[in-house]
Amino acid sequence: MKSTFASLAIAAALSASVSGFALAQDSVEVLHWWTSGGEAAAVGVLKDDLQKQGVGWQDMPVAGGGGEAANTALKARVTSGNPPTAAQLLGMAVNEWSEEGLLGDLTSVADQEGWGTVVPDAIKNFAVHDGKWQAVPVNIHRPNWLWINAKVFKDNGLEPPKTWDEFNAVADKLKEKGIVPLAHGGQPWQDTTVFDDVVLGIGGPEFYKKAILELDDAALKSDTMVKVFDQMRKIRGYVDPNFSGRDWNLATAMVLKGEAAMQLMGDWAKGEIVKANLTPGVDILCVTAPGTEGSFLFNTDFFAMFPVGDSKLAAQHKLAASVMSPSFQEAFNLVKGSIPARTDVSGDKFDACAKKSMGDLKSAVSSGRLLGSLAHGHAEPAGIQRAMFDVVTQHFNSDMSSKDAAAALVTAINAAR
Amino acid sequence: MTLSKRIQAALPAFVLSPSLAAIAICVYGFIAYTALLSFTGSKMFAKFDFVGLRQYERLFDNPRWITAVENMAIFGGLYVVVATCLGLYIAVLIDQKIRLEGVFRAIFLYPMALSFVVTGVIWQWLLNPGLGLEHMVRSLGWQSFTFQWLVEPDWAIYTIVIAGVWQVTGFVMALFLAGLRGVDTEILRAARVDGAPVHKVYTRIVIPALRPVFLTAFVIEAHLAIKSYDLVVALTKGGPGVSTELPSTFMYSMTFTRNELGVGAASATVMLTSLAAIIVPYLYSELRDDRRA
Amino acid sequence: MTAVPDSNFAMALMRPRSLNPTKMLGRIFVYGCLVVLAALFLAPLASMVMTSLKSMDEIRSGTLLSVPQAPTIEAWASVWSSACISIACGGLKGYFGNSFLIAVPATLISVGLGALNGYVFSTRRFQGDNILFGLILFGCFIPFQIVLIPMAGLLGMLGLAGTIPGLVLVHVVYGVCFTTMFFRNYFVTVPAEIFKAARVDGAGFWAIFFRILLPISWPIVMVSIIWQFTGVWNDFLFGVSFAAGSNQPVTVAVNNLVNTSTGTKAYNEDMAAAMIAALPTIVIYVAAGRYFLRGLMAGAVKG
Amino acid sequence: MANLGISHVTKSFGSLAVLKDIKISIEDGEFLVLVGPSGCGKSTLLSIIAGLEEHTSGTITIDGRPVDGLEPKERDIAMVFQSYALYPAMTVEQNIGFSLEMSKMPKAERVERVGKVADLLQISHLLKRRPGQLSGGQRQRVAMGRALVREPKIFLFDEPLSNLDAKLRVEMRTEIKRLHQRLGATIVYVTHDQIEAMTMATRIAVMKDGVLQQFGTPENIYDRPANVFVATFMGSPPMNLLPATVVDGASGPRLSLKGTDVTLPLPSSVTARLAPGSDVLLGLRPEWLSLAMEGASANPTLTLHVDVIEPTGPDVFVALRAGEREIMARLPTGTPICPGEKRAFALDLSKAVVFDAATGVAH
Repeated sequence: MKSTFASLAIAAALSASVSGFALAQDSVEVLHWWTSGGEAAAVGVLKDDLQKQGVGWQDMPVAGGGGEAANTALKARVTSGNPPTAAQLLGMAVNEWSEEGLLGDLTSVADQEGWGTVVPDAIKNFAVHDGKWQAVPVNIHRPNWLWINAKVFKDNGLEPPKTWDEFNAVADKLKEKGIVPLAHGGQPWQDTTVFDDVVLGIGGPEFYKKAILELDDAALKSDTMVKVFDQMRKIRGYVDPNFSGRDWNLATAMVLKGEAAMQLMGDWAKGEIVKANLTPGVDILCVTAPGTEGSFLFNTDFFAMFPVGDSKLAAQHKLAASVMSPSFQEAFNLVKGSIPARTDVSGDKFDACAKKSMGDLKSAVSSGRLLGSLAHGHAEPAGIQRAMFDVVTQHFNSDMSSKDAAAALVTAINAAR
Repeated sequence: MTLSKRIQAALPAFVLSPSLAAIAICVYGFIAYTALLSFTGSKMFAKFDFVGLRQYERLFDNPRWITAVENMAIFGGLYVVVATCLGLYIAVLIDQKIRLEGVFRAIFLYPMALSFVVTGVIWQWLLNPGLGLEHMVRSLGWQSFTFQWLVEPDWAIYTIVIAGVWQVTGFVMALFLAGLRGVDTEILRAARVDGAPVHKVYTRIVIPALRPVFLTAFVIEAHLAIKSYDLVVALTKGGPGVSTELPSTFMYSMTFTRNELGVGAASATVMLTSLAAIIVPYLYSELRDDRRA
Repeated sequence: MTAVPDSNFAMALMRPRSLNPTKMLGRIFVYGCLVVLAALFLAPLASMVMTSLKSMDEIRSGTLLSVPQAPTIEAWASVWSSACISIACGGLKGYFGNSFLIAVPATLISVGLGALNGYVFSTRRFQGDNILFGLILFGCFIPFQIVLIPMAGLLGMLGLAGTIPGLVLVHVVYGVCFTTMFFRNYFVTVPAEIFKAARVDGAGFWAIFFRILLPISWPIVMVSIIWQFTGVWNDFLFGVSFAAGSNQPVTVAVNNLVNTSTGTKAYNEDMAAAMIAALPTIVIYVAAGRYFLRGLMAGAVKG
Repeated sequence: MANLGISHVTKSFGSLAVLKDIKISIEDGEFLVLVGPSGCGKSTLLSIIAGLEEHTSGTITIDGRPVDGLEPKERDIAMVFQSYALYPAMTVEQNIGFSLEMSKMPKAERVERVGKVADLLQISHLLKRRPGQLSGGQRQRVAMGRALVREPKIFLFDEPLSNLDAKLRVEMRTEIKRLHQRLGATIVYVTHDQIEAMTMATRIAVMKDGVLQQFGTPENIYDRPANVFVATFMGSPPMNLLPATVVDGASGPRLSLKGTDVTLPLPSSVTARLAPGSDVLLGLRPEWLSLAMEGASANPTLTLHVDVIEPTGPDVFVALRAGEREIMARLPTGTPICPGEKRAFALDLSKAVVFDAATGVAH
């Protein structure tokens, strides 16, 4: 009796797995961490687009921790010799996978479709290695936004701050009035998102390049960096006591409800704003983070392509081409809240914030101020990036002095190298 | 020997061999592989460029690891002590010939049934000052009540202890209850005749008789503590700052998030060694003389 | 079916039924402690259930343990059959099935193998048997994070990557360490003369196992099944690493549902999802808790 | 039914010898009791006969056929265990029929055989019960039934009565003996209880420390113990051992009892030539002492101090004292005797045994 049941269960398990594997020849399996809300809708856009071309979509969602669990799953898949057709990766991760020689080659499609001319170089550098296109950018996010509840500011007669000093002044006033100045979630990546803005805002683009992108010892130890940490300490005083571990969207909700006045967050916050039936740029103002006007921090989701058998190559190429098509880039980013990764897409259908983003992108590209975000994996490889997270978040959550923090940053980076 | 006898004689080996082979590969093979990797400069994937003890130096130079080890001591110590005491206490209570014993047992046991995804979601809520306990008590009228362990770097590790203890205590209780029910009644009657009060009977006779159960409970708790990973990830993700980092979360993040496979392997090797230091003496004492002739 | 044996102590310690005041106070103390502790242990579950029955508006305004004003099972219904996880809007029910397809065979196979291993270890003496058993026991304690990558490689070699049989295999391998321990410790308590009698009666290896040992092993079979099923059902790490999208177990699906990075948090749905994922194991613990205890008494605990 | 031969059987675990060169053989239908203190190797020997353990060297034959290396089931034996070893999950019927089932006997025949055995043992009404629902005596019967049903060549009993209370033990003893007589079966029975050995056996093998001390009929063992160990182990109260020295007398050697000035003639059983001056032990069973009738007996007498009197019903055990030495006598109830008296006792030397004081071996 028991054994019959067991064999039935095994048979059922086998058949289930076989059917799971029985993909149509023309299908793609995509590993990503966009499981809900606008993200999932955006994936739906891509799926529909491919379906029209007769390419099936095998979903492999793994949510959690900005792709950490997905990264584990991806490593397991690749190690087992069964990589997905494509996987969502952030910029530096594409570099790291590419250096391991584990990515496929899209150059033929890229040449045919002329991607080279429409993608900004700073982004192209992550997608192209040794002259080979290995990943396709889906979007451009801008993390250096300051979101402001317009009503709170108006009621209190405040102007959006343009520098960190102005920010401090505004925040102090808000604090006096009993309003939480800054909505924040105490997670390492959120702490570092703020840190990015402060480094760029206080040190300027050249300092950001030297300290964050080039990890120049002198810059990291400089007085400017000490000032950056001083400002971080100030900001710690502007967040409410319950910030620890809070998800970013809960922080956004605080701004939407007027419990807090501002939030330093990427443009994905727009999804929350729209969902709350508010208008970005009107109810919730979008201004560049203090002192960062003219610079454009970015992070981009890529679909990195893995080497798949010849039989699946056509489908993979169709996926890549689809992702890069102007129509998809427009449709996807309208849903996702970001802006297209190619610069030749019209911004007509986008909201005010996105339009500003697109404009700022163009000028940042021409002035060389399009800079990869540390918090979002476009500045340093994971080991160094996380080591820097450690210092930033530890400083933010303790009474470590700014000098010690700057020194710890250098030590941590060297240890991780 | 006839063929059928040979088959009979070979059966035990035949029965054991699949499990032994699987364990040889999937436990010891993988441990050896990990130990090997800890001597290499592996980053994202395994690379066999040997660097000697460099990864161990990096490991012990890493303040995060030091924090993780310190946290392990705090968490492990409290977890074992509190769960053992509470589990024993509940077991003694339940053993007082109470009504609805089954219901109480089920209530204390059910947390064992929950996965960390679930456990984490609940406790994150309950311990969050703005949403959970503090909020609730305040809304009941006690406005000055504060309970902010989850967000205080110095206190967050204790929230992990709370959730961990909550989850494992039922199991410890079950162990002790099973042990209590195995204690010879004669001794207890004798103690009663000698005029010992109930609490003395427990402290002087019953609990000393449960020594083997303490040992079993200790080993189970200790290895759960060292393996604890899910709880931290679900509850605090190692924060605030790095204040709830444990060796297991450190190892995971090094290996999978930071692409520092070598350091991750070194930390895993250190963890396994300390685990072995606890388990091997236990196994030795368990297996030495409990075979029947 | 025998119930859990009655309390030794109570029987030995209780005086004849004369309830003097001290005695009464003692009983009140015992029940008082139990009720308080039970309430503390139940609070998380209660808050989950109540939250899952509230609307989002009510959650925002109330507290965790407030009783829902207008209970609704909408969240449960949605999570079960229509909530969207990425592009698939079929709720958890498909993944629930996956979990059964993983947990049932993995449990049965590992319990079966463990029973046979325990049988061999407890009845046959051979050179190094204790060392071998100790080596298997140590396997219980291996942290799973360290085996992920090499296991992925192994599954790939076996052609089981991303499949449910692959996951079953992984759970069997690490589960067998526990089940072997359970059964071996149980079987050594069976009197040796029973095995001798069976041999004299002409019973072979299999007849002794199936006819004589297995019918008296149900307490430990229950412990092993509960332990294994719970472990496999609740697993996340192996599930997320080794299962391809459509084969993911329910824990991974719940994670995908709950751990959104940009969606709004629907706490009622999160709690309902967590509850749904936890139901089978809770039911097992509650329904079979007494057998769990019996099994522990019968062998898992040395006392 | 069959004879059993045990020749030169040894068993050792590494350097530890548990059985040393055991030689026993019994005829068809005999009731052999292996008796000895715990740890003497009797149970090991039984296990070896059963095939549950392997011996290191030597040969076991059943019905003239060597069975070394054969599995228990191939030896055509049945065994009753000390703890009964009933299968807990099976009913009485299944327990008894299990071996028949294992030998693939058709069900109908099985049921009939089981029924017959159950009738014989008067346990027919228990057939549907499980061992847990039976009393000790009932379990014992089921265990016997399990052995009987196989109609084996040899029955093996491993201390089957030691878990029963005194009354049941006596009843079962008789019952086993009755079965033996009725079936004419060959039986090997292990016990540490010398009364069981004496009452049941047709042949007794006394063992100690893995060595066979004596093998013979109960009478032989009782009356002519081969050494001091057998003499004291068998019989209760044990045989009195009186230290003595061989002295020359007018009509040959005599025994001079130490601590007294009494000399006794050498018992007729002594065949060996005893050198004068050698130390011996004179073995006297308690019942070989009797109150000396005034001048009536030809037997030599010994005057002893009466210490304690223990009535047992039919007999009276009397603890006597000769100097430091204690001597037990067994007298018929009603013998006029009081503690504190000094009385003369007649010694029946016709059965007395003389042991070498140094080696303990009977002369």
